[in-house]
Amino acid sequence: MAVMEASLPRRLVSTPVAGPLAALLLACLFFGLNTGQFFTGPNFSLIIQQVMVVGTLAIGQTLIILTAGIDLACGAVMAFGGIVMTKLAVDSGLPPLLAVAAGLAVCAGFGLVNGLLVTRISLPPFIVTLGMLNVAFALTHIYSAEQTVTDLPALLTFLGQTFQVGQTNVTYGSLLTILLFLLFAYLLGSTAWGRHVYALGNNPEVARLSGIRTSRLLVGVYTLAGLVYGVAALLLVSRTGVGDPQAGQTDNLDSITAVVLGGTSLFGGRGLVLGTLVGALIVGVFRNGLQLMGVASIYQTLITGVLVILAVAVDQLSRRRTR
Amino acid sequence: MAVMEASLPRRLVSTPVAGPLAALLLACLFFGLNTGQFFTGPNFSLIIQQVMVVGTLAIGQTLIILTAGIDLACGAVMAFGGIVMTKLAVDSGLPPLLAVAAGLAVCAGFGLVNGLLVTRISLPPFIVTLGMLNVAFALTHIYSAEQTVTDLPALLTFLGQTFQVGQTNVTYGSLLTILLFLLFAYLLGSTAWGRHVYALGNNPEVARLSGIRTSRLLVGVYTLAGLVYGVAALLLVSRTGVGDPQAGQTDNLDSITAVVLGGTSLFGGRGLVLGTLVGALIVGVFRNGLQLMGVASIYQTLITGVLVILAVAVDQLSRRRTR
Amino acid sequence: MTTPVLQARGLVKRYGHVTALDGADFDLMPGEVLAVIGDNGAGKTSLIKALTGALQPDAGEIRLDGEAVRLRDPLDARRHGIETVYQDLAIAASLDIATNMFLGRELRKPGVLGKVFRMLDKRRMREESARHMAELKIGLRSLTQPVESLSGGQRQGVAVARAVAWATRVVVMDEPTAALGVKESGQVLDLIRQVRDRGTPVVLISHNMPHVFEIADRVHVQRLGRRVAELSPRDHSMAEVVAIMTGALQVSEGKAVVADQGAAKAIGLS
Amino acid sequence: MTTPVLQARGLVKRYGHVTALDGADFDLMPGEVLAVIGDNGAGKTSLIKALTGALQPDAGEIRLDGEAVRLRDPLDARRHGIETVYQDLAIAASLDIATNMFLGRELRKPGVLGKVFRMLDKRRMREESARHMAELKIGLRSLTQPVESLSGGQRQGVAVARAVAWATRVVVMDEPTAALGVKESGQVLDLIRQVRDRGTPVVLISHNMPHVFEIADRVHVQRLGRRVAELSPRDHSMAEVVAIMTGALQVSEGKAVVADQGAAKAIGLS
Amino acid sequence: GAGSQSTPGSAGTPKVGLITKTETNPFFVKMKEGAEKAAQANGLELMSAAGKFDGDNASQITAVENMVAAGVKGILITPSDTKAIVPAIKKARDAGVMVIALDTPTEPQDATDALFATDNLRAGELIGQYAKAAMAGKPAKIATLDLAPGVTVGRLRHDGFLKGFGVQEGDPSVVCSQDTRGDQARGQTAMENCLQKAPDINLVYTINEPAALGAYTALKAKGREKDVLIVSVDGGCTGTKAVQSGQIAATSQQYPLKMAGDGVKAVAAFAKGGQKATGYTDTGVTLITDRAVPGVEAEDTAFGLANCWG
Ligand SMILES: Nc1ncnc2c1ncn2[C@@H]1O[C@H](COP(=O)(O)OP(=O)(O)OP(=O)(O)O)[C@@H](O)[C@H]1O
Ligand SMILES: Nc1ncnc2c1ncn2[C@@H]1O[C@H](COP(=O)(O)OP(=O)(O)OP(=O)(O)O)[C@@H](O)[C@H]1O
Ligand SMILES: [Mg+2]
Ligand SMILES: [Mg+2]
Repeated sequence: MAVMEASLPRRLVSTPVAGPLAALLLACLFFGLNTGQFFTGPNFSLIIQQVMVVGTLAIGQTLIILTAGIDLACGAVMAFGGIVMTKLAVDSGLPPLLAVAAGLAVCAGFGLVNGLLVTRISLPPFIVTLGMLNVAFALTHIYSAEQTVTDLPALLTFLGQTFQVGQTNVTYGSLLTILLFLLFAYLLGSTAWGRHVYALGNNPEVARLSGIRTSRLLVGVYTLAGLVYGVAALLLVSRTGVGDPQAGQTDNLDSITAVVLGGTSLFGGRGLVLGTLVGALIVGVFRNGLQLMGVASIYQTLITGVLVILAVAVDQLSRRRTR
Repeated sequence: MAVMEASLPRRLVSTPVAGPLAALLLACLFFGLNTGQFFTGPNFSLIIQQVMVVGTLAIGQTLIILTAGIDLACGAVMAFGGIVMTKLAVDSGLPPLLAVAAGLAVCAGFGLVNGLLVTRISLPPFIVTLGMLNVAFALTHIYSAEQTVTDLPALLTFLGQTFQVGQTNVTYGSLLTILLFLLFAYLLGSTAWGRHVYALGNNPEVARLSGIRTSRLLVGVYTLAGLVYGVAALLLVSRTGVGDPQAGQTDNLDSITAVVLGGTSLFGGRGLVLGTLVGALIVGVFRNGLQLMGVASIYQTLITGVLVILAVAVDQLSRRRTR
Repeated sequence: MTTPVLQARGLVKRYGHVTALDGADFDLMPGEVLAVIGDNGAGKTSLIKALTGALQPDAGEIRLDGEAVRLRDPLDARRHGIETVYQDLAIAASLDIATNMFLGRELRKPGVLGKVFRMLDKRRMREESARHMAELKIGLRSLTQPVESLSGGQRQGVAVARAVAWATRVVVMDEPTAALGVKESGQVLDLIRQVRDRGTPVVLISHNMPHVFEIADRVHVQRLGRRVAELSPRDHSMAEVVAIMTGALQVSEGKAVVADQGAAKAIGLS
Repeated sequence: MTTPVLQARGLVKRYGHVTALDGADFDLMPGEVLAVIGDNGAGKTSLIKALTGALQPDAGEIRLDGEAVRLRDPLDARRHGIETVYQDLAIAASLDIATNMFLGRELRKPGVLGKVFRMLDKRRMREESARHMAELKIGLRSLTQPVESLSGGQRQGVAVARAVAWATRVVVMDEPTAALGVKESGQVLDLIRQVRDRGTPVVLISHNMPHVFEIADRVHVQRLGRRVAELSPRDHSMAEVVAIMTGALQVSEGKAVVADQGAAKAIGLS
Repeated sequence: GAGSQSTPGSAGTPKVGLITKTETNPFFVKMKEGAEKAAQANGLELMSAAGKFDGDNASQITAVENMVAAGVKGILITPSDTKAIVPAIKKARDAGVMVIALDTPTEPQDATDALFATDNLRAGELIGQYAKAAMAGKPAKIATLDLAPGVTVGRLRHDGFLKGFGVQEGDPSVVCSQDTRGDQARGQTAMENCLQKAPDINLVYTINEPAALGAYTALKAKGREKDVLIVSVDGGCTGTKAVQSGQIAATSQQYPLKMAGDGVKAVAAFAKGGQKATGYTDTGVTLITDRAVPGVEAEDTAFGLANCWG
């Protein structure tokens, strides 16, 4: 071996969160200097509330992207889950807890079907979830008959309630989202299951030859992601206070954006779920900050486009320098 | 070497168009049996007109996907190109030919920028084109001031004119689309450039070590794809007879769908552009056929979702059998 | 007669028009080092993939200690104590060395943390990996370095160390020394001897005849998807074995006879 | 004194904390076969990548026939007549053999078809590939088969055949026989001899000492990112060379002296 | 509630927020222009935001929250989802912000302080009645080119048209129905396919004028543009010109400028005097056609062009 100096202890994977985090902090600094209302507790609480639904979707999306897949249906599945829970609770009079369970089960069921199609028939995840996007969208509108479901029982909106931290109101939903991120950071980083997910995404044949039951693992990942979308549905319902058949239509791209901004590779096997949290926050901070600065919508779109590229470019260039 | 029987001459790449083609023919057969109006010359001419814009976009998309990239901005770039050509011709009074050239140049320019960002800063194509999607979208709306441009000079709508083949009117635009597909099938299949594109998508490091200037090639591919989007813009303008700032908003997913339905791998290096033509036709035939059968919009969405999955599944399973 | 530890009869595997295995037999005796040799494409990798659950043969039977088994996947084989170093496909490039070492058999923390929270014991895995790597005398600065930053030889070393560390019944190695330097190759051969000495039989695929003659107790010659000979390196010269492998000589009733005059001449055996 | 065909002085390449090349020198004389040997991770691959434009050294100079050159990419090296078989990274798996053979130097049809329409002459490329493969005696049924369906050895054969077919000035091979069978290895060694006999010098990286001693005119010993010795296989025994490679012996003024008693003893040289 | 602790109107010029369904529909662009002008005239600072697509509730909620956080006095909103936006509006009102619905009422309507709107059902009804009279008893074969599943405006206009024409949903005279998202290219594709299915269509209802122009292009390609009646809703300038040139027979014109202008004025009054606007103000809808029919009140295109938007 050639001369090799002691290297710093390195992370499990080679895409640290440092880059995206720097981009996030820069953005915060910029908006903090430019608008008075940005650096306040309530505003941060707001940003978290605003990103919690897409953020939670992006957890499931991260799982799937780590296996070198992609999920275009997550938003549609969430919308369907939301309609199922609210309609069952309100129109069919099911006990709220059962209704929520049914909604979660439906979302997990979509994940299961996706997983089976990907593993059993070797269909590309892109195609499977593209098809499912249409299916879930259509089912949402057929089942809801285009009606928004209102007058929800308290259990379904509980996560929208707040508690006080210092001067700031925090919703239970924000807390749940953060906890979910920590849970999945733990599962991916500190359990055998997580290692297997990375190995599978890295090279499925190597994983299989290493004695990992890759098909079963993959089906599990899709199902779990579906379940997480179910939680996102509950978060959405409790945030908006209604069951909305129009929900989630841009959330597939938004969640993928969060994942990629967070430094996870679309080719699988590399990335961290906490990076995804940072990625989701970047998007939320931009939207909130630009709005507070009074930038017109269409210019917000323009700036967001440029900034998405810039954020990843800064990350990329800084990484190149340390190499 | 173990016993190896004479194998049939095989194609350059291992994803033949046979599967998608079978799916297309099956769909045609189904609709032909179920609606009287399907199997007529004018209806087929119509289907081609309806898919020519997305189909042309999908040519550029195929190029980029073959290099293991993806283009989320194609629809937005096309819309911008369309507005540029129409506004320059109508509002700025430029000679129509110059206006068209400017529109094409703008689209190619977007491609060039995408290519430079992907190669020089090593940004993932997904992120670059996601950013550009927002940028092009915003520029379209800012430049057009949301006004549809009407009263176009004849040159801009020439491709929408028809000529007679037997009993059927065919537009020049349809013809141009088919010619473009043949041109790119030739370029990819029978020139050194095409081989290099496949090699690059297969493994960029191998391509580089084989003496291919991969960065330059990649920038070229993105620029060429942009130029093709410019042609799509002209096709769109001549089909609708206006410059429409609202155009192209779902065309990125639609074009990717066509590419993948046509059997091209999202991981790069495998696929045929004629497969993309078949993929685009599959989508067009489904939409047309379902509408002729009088299926309600929302059920069309449902069925399209299921059929997209089925089409690729049939392809996949048939390929497994012949192995 | 002793029962073979691992045995196969009439294995067939076809890939489209290519027949990789064409009725291959296989016998591994307890405590021996069996070399499998053959030309490129002779079906050696296919044979051992079938024996280790990595591919499903189209026909044929596999027996472990005389009992017919079905190995549905590599995990099945592992559970039967068979460990394999696959040609090219040994390790996950973006994961670190310790993770690769324990992939599929991770250690959990003792107590509640491990049982309930299923927390990995990263430190112990790192330490044990270091121990295994040291045994093999593979020098590495850091076990948390992703495998992709290692040289080809270092990578192969990781794969070999893993197989040796875990095998209880059979170790199978598909060209383990192909990418290794002289020193590292020597260490792998030493290791194979150690494994045999502790009673575990080893299957070694190699193109390196000196290595084969140095270490093998018996040689299985694979040709055109079949076993064409089983012989002892003590009874045959290297040139003879190579001749059998390439089809210039044929073995009939334990004796080599010239089969292909041209081929025999070409390798200097007339 | 004759000018070296390919020469390097003080090449340095760092990867983060790892120094792969630490001031390496290199000299290739006209018409010779130069073997480059060294432990895993000694920097052999890094050295020849720097010499063939595949990586940019952080410092150092490269000279071709005595003139300093900058090789910005592999195409530059190719244009200077340097052809390389890279370890692991030789060929594009989903493309067929003929396409790989001609990648980056495709033949066009004669006349208008080729000049104006830039149409590939697929048939001629197939035929010429077949001829080159036949020269190397690599048996393949079909040249239109994608490379990924070949065995490891067959693949390597394709890469070697390609380099040999195109080289005009230097052929560089990074462990070309590592995956090859005995017969195929023999063919590659024959081929290296042929190439030398037509006057083209060859750089051969190999861990196979018998091969090195069989074919090399001179040996470059790489260690810890540097050239530590240049010697002739006729003046030294295999054991000595191995000892130098592992650092047990050091060469000073053309003579080997023991540097590391422990290491020397370990390899049976005391 | 979200941001309920931030006190509005902290410093400087008072702010007013405008939240539209999308940022790209000319209708909403015009509305924004109207708001901009009125804000300047009344000494207010305008903040604007929009959903990403028609029906995008989540983005509108986010915009409401951000505007409350930015300290606006009042919010003008065209709700994408009339029910789903209600809880967010309630939080804003709880925080002391006056909320006025523009163009589309919330459900329930009193969830906002006031409503300045056109009656979309009425707009549809007008063109329905017009079409009934213009067909003059000829048996109708109708194609409806609609908006998108579940969007309130689209449903109201469609229902209004059927009501005005005097048929029920599912009547056999409606031979083809297709969603167009109000997009010209999709309108054209939908019409082409409808004609393929039922070549004898003689009446086309469209959700807006771009869809109508798409339908016209498809009809023209078949040489049928003369004998098919196209009716539409919106009253944009491009659309009104198309009525003038006879491509569209009639359209129901709406007045986004007026809605926005009135809305901003109301917020200005609230900022000054603390007086909240209340109730429903109908900003009106007018049938525009140059081929008036007896029994249906209409204005000609000269009037239409003088009052059009976009
Ligand atoms: N997945 C596959 N698809 C198609 N053909 C295959 C596949 N795997 C192996 N083959 C073919 O089967 C035959 C046997 O291959 P195998 O890899 O078993 O040979 P081998 O003896 O291990 O060769 P080597 O010494 O080069 O590793 C070869 O002709 C090869 O081309
Ligand atoms: N891309 C890279 N990133 C980080 N480290 C690298 C990279 N490439 C090589 N190295 C390191 O540089 C050193 C030299 O590697 P190199 O591949 O040149 O060795 P080698 O002599 O060819 O070894 P082998 O005989 O195993 O092929 C090794 O320690 C290796 O880990
Ligand atoms: Mg093999
Ligand atoms: Mg090397």
